[in-house]
Amino acid sequence: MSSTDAAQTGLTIEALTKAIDAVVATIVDHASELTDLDMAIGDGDHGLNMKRGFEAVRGAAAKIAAQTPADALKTIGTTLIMTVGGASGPLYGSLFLAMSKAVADRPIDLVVAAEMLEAGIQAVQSRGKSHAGEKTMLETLIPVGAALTAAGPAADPAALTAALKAAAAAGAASTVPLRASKGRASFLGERSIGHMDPGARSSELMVGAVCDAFFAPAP
Amino acid sequence: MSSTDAAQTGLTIEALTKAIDAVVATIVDHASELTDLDMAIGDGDHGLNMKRGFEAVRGAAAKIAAQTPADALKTIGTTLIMTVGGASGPLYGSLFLAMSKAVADRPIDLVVAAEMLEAGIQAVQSRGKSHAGEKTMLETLIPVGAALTAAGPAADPAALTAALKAAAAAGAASTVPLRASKGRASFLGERSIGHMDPGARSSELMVGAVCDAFFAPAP
Amino acid sequence: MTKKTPAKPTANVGIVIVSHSPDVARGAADMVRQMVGTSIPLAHCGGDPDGGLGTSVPAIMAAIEAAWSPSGVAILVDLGGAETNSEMAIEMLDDDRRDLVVICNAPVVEGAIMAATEASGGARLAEVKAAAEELSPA
Amino acid sequence: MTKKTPAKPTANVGIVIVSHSPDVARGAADMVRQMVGTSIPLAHCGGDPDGGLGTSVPAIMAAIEAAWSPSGVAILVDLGGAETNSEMAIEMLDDDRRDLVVICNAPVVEGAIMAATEASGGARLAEVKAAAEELSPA
Ligand SMILES: Nc1ncnc2c1ncn2[C@@H]1O[C@H](COP(=O)(O)OP(=O)(O)O)[C@@H](O)[C@H]1O
Ligand SMILES: Nc1ncnc2c1ncn2[C@@H]1O[C@H](COP(=O)(O)OP(=O)(O)O)[C@@H](O)[C@H]1O
Ligand SMILES: [Mg+2]
Ligand SMILES: [Mg+2]
Ligand SMILES: [Mg+2]
Ligand SMILES: [Mg+2]
Repeated sequence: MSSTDAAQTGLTIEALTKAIDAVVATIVDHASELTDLDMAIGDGDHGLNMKRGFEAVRGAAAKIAAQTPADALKTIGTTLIMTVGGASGPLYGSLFLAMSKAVADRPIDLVVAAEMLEAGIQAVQSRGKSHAGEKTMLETLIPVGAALTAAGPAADPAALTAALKAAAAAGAASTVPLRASKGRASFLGERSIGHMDPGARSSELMVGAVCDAFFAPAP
Repeated sequence: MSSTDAAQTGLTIEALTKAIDAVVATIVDHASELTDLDMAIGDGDHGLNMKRGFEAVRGAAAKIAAQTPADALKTIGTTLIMTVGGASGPLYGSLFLAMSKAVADRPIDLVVAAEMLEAGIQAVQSRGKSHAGEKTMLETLIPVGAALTAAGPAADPAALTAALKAAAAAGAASTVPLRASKGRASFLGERSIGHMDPGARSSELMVGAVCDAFFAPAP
Repeated sequence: MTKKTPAKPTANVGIVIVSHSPDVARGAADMVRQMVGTSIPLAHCGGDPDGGLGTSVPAIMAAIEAAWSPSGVAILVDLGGAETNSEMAIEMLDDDRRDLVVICNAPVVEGAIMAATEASGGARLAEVKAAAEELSPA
Repeated sequence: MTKKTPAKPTANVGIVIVSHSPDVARGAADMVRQMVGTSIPLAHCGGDPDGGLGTSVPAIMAAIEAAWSPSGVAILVDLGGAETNSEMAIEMLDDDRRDLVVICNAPVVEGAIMAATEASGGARLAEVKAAAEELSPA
């Protein structure tokens, strides 16, 4: 969607499908980076987990193409829950399920999208019994949600893309000096400091892919 | 040994070997009874554990036959420790090791035997961090030790046999109404009440076999 | 159409063991069976959907189904992801089942044995959970 | 005569996993390796001397030997018999080794992962034991 389209007709399933494809591609491309990050402070499976989950989402492409965006988000959430195999499955799965629910039969414009993301972030926090500052995916998601909310209904696509990507990158980078208090990285105590959280990085990748799919000028 | 022999020359390795054979035989004969008792309030392996342990002792018969009684007791203890595979292994093993140590190069008469048994019982208590009243083998061993000590240096063999067997039987029976507070049976809480402790029963069997081997009139 | 025999209301609580490792889950189930025989419904699962170390929501849901009891099901889990996936699996159950399934805050192996021993005595779900959670470590 | 390279005094503490179940012991070791790779000496054993559910003193002694570190070895056990047999195994070690081996009062799977994670950071034996024992259940 361009921001203009979005304000008028809302997000289409075609645009969402394009975004899904982009997310799957970036997760697959960066699987070994994510695994390496998880190897440093976790069990070294985040890349594999995400790859398995998003390849399953890709496998559901035909089903998704025939759905409304809200139902498609639900399919994504359920698919991730059923296939990821790590803590990130229910967390990202709950994010998408809550986003789906927040649509509430409205066309998805930037304002609705911001509400959806905020609802998704709430769901991650409930599912993970976690909050900002614990060195998790929330370090990326929360500032991205705030930036999207701040952008308002008629943001310029290029500026919005820049703002969201910057928020995501800063959020992921902010995990490096943090000490983990949730997830496996918390077992390391002080030694979790100095490494980027794998989930924060996967969130950054997803945000970038979605922005590019939605807002990048056609090549 | 007859009590008279014991007072004069002490326990011989021949007498001890005979006792070992008798213990092995009774444990093998009663393996399924012990297993059934352990199935009711434990994991159902006490018979198998004891059988494995005492068959290994039987396998060491040639070595034992060439040893002093003290060294033979040490061989028995070590063999049980290495082969039983359940908590009873280190417990009975420690009993025999402590009995061996308590010999202290003396001929084994009834007084020394009583000292040895008391030392063995102490070792079981240290190894098991346990004491009388917890529904374990100690319910049998402690009254048997007391009866042997009370018998004095010149007890009549038949009377002593009767006293030790009675103490063992009463001790094992006393476990039925007890609630276990050590070992697996303790997991059952109140439900451990009403069953005989398998270790108390195996101790009773061993005491009976030893008495018969040492004191029974030759057939 | 076959009719299922309605389970008696006094059925023993079921136990589900969820570990990241299929071996741990199977071995813990063996230890439980050794203690309580077939007196309780018991199921276990371990491994991510590809069989690697991890857990799987559909496998947990199937295990809950396999260990189902009208008196409820207590789940034992090892680490974070197993707990999160088990919570998710519970939420995906039908409404009338969801409230009869609890996750024990207890070690997976030791907790499974304590919970199962308690369940085999006919204890209620809350008592089974409490028995597992009372465990001083080891 | 070959000379053994003397182990450096800063070697990581070794971890031994002792379960009644060979499967639990192996699976827990897999989970440990996934977290800490080969950064610590690790050994596991499970099963009685015939391979049934139980523990074996010589197998525990061999595992301590296999996970030996000059900085010490922390043992994780599941239930009573595993603890008693491990205590016995420690007593049967040579005098100079005995004091360098401790049993953690912690759940076997979760404790092994916590202890190993701590050990992989170069922590001392007492710290490794404390890390396992700090575990709130699950
Ligand atoms: N309780 C939690 N709340 C929020 N995020 C969490 C939580 N636990 C884990 N995470 C996120 O999940 C990521 C790990 O995912 P993954 O490796 O796939 O699962 P696992 O930890 O089960 O192996 C972490 O990097 C972190 O961002
Ligand atoms: N701490 C203890 N102190 C004394 N005796 C004990 C203790 N723990 C167990 N026992 C004895 O050991 C017996 C069980 O032996 P066994 O079944 O061979 O071992 P396990 O319990 O490891 O399966 C019990 O019946 C009891 O008499
Ligand atoms: Mg991971
Ligand atoms: Mg994982
Ligand atoms: Mg037993
Ligand atoms: Mg046993």
